[in-house]
Amino acid sequence: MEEGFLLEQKTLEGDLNSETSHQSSVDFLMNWFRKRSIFVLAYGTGCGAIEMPPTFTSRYDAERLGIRGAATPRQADVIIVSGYCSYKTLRRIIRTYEQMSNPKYVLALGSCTVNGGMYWDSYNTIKKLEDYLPVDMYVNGCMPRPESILEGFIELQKEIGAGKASSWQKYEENHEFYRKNQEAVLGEKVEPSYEADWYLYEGGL
Amino acid sequence: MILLELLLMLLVAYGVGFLYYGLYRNITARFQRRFGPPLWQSFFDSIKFFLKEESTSHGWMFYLGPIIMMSGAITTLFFIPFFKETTNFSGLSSYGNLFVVLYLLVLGPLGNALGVGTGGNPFGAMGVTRGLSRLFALELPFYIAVIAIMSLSGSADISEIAAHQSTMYALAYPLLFIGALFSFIGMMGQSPFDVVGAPVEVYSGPASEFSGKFLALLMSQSAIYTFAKLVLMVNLFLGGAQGFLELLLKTFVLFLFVISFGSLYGRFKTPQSIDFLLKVPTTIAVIGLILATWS
Amino acid sequence: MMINLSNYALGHIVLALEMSHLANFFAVLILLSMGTLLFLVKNYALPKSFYALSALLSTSLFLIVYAADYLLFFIGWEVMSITTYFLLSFSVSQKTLHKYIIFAMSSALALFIAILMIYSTQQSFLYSDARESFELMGEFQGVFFLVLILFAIFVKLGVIGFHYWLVDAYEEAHDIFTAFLSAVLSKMGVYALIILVVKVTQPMLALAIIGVMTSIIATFKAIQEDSVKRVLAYSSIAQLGYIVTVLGVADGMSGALYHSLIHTAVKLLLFINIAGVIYMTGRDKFSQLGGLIYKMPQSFVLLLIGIIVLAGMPPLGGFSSKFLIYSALLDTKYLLLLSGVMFSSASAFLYIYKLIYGVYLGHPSHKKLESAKEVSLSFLLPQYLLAFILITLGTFPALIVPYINEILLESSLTTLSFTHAGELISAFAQFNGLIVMSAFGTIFVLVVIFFVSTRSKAKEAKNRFDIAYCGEEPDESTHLHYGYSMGKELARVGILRAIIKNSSSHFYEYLGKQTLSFAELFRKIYSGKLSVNFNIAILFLLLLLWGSLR
Amino acid sequence: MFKTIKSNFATADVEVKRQDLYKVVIKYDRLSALIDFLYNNYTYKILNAITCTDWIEEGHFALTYLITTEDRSNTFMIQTLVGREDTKVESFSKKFKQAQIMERDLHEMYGIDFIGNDNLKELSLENWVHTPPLRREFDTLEFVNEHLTFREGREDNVDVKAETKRLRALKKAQKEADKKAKEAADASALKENEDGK
Repeated sequence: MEEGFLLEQKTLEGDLNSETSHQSSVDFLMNWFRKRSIFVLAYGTGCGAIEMPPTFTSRYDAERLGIRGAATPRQADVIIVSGYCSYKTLRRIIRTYEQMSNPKYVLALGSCTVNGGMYWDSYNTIKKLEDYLPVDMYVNGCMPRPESILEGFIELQKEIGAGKASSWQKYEENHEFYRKNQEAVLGEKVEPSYEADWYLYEGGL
Repeated sequence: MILLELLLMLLVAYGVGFLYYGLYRNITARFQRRFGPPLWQSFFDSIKFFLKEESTSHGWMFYLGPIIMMSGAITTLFFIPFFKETTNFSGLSSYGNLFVVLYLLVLGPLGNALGVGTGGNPFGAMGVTRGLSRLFALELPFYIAVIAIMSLSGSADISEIAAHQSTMYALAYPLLFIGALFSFIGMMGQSPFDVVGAPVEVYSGPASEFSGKFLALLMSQSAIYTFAKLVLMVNLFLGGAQGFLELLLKTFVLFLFVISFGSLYGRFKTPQSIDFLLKVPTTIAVIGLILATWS
Repeated sequence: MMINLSNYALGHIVLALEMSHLANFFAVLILLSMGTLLFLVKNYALPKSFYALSALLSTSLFLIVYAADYLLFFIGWEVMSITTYFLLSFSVSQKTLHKYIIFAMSSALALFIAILMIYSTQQSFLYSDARESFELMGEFQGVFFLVLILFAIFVKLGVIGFHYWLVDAYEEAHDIFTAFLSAVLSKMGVYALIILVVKVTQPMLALAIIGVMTSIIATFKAIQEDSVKRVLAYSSIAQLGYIVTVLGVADGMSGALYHSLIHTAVKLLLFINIAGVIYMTGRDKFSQLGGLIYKMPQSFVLLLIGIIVLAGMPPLGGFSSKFLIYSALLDTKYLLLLSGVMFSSASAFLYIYKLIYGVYLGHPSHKKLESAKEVSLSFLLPQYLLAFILITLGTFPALIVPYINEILLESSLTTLSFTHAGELISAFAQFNGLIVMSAFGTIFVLVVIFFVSTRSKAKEAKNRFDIAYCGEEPDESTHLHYGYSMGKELARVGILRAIIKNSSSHFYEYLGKQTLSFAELFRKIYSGKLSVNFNIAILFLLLLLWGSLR
Repeated sequence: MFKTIKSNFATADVEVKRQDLYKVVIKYDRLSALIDFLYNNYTYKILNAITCTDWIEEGHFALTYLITTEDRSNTFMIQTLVGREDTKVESFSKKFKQAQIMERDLHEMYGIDFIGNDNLKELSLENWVHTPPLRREFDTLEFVNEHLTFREGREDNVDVKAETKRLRALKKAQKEADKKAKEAADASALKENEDGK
């Protein structure tokens, strides 16, 4: 183990723990666990997906920060929208996002999610992701390198730790707004047609 | 008194199980030249899943899946004595025997398989089918070895088998041990027999529909099962243990071997693993059985 | 304790009926099956002759059970076979009927020859003289006798190689009658095996080996099947394989009897359950069923109990009998056979899971299934009764040990030791069913309480299509039921392919063809031409003349 | 072969583009016959691609069929011109299975109707109700402005082509300046060296 690497790890973790906030101790503890363990949906939506394997494998090793991949949306906390997002992909992303369980976060990668990027005049690519899904963290670049992705994750973790990342609540509260935008580009109806009260439903044992 | 002991057993298994999982992730990381996560990362993961705001359910049988699995894990644990030649930490093992434990080891997964089936996810059912297809091939060498051991010890009682070994069976009957070890690698869900939950092929298999607290329960039971299986293996082949230190040492050595083996090999397809298990380890175990009981 | 019911001398032939504990045990099995199956009858419009034949069948069964000599036994056996034929003929295809009758008749023939052989040594049909008669036979004669008897019994049990008729008949028979076939008629095979073989000879290793082979092969055959009733038929064969195995070793009687009881109860439960499903949906293939759990929740729970018993899982009764079988094999040091039995038992998990997944879990494979409803009480009541028996036997596994001990004493075998009803003690080990059950139950309740009280809420999925499906949205047309292809990939494993693909039907079809061509040879003599017939007649007359002159 | 094609399909003129690539332009009504001819009499059994070019100025689509021999030694490029409005073309999906999806794609992108293709469902666009996007009268920028919202801050967009040209020119000038400066430096260095001697 090299000196430099340990130093980097220490810096990153120190950065992660530096946030002090004014929460009750229960909330603090809960957010601490949430921040220390992040399951990322391994779903490559665009060209940016190519930057994710190095982020998660030996070279950059996101697992040292508690970030690891999950195969299904049911197990994931974070969905990475990696790069441009065509209508067809958007429909799948929305479906996947709605299947994830709260709390859930969206990390948008690359210029395309910010303003359309190089697909700014493309007829089948959306320009602003936040019109359709609530975004917690944008990582800029075309494409952002793994270092940037890790930094984005650490910022996201900080926000989670401070209890500030609450995009999923935003999605529930402004569900009609998002659904209207989604339907504007996806056609008449977004399947499955979850009603807004789907989120208020409390069933089961 | 017995209740306190059972509680302690559970706590030890829970803690040590998660510790071993952390070690597993760290050691695999080192094999892959990575830094690896913190030691208690798996524990954090499971707590986080318990703290998720919500999870999706598919009806009451879906609830029962993970619950049966957890109950199965804890029951199995209670029927395996931790130490030999003492009644401390022997749990309920005097009321059961090895056959009970062998079947309890499967009860949890079968219960869970029902939950998976209720979830309605075809990938889950696919994973379960792969698991069950692999299961019998996996169990055969283990059964052969265990049967030979029972016959040699003249008892089906686990603590008696542990106490019966003047030299450990692993050294006295190496072929039996090798045969059983192949099965054990599969039982611990390690490569090359880990086709059940292959995330890239079957969408994480049986767990593909479980979220939130369901998943947390599955992670916790996996830690307990891991420890229970390790203790069982130590009792059967490695001569049992007389104190916590010995137990931890022996289980850790076994665990280290299993995960090293697992991180070095690729994954078999289901028919391949069945084929391999029915040919190589079974033959080894049968030869071991014949040699061990010839006289 | 043996009660002589009657002794009737016919010349020097003595016919006897006798009430032994063993006979009573099997009579109870018959009564249990009849009692539970009677509940179902009113759901079906059965022809009157069905009832008459059933009455005749049960009479013959009691005759078999209470007979104390070979002749009455044979009469009972024959009546059973014939009435079975007529009962099958209500719904079974002509081909299957032919298969059945050929097998039944050849088995009867073999049995008759064997009975005559035993009679010829001491001029007595009585069971009490059988052992002595068998010992008086020459070595060759003895082996021949055993082969004949075993052939007759194996056909009834459907041991692999002789199961050609069985699976088809089980599949096509009326749902009630299939349950009866599996629960009772196969047990008559077990009873015959005990009376005619085990009590007469020494324990036979060959029998045990045949039993293990049967159970392994039948298990793998069951995994491949698509029809629910065929899977259960093969499962019956496999379970009877355990009984045959354990009867082949010394001290195996207790396990065999215990397993007979468990198997009767569980197969009744499973067949009644499946009959209910077929009654409700009209479908009997895994590929056509599925997703019935929330439509028929009670049936689901009952089937769940059934399959846990069938798998031999600890808290329920299936484990108790498996435990006795394993202990007997372990005690007699047939270790490889024991591995074979345990292997077959572990392989069974696959078809057992298929049984419950294919019918109740997953997705309905057809819209029609969405409107299925819970079956009526007449289906549920007998199942509850059987489930109660099975759960009781799991909790108090030694409950019937005193009765089994009486039977063992009667046959002068070593008895099982008995402390209290919760603890089953075999020759090799013991386990406490009460503790296992209560430990599992308590832990289960505690886990449920803990789980329900965790902070995380659980919301129900909006509809059944709300599943993680790679971001796609499945709909009615997406094939989501996995029941059909379950276990199919086993055929790709080299070793198992030999078991799965090969079938005894090839052999029997070959045999049939050879018989036909042999018959053809004779038919050619009578070509139909008048001149040839005339010549044959002349030849025949000349032969007669020559014969009478000599 | 060329002779037969010339005589039988009078309008056709075979052009040898490369040793392994022949091109023929043919009227639409003889297309099917030519493909049949090549399919039956020679080993042209593989349909590589169907492409479409929109010649909006001339008012027609150019459909190009690429068919290849079985041993992949030669490719025939058959081009035919069809009208732009309400285009109806015969499907080859019965003869070549792979034509099914190619035609489906062309239907989606150009609105060409392939008669005889049983599945012309949209392939990559879902619920598309506008002009098929690869027709040249479809203005993507206009569509985007109409249907999608931009994030503020893209108004200073410059014409990319002009900008690239300008940057290239700048670069070139810079390079030349550098070169001159270097030459001058070299010359002075040489001079200094000579002086040093």
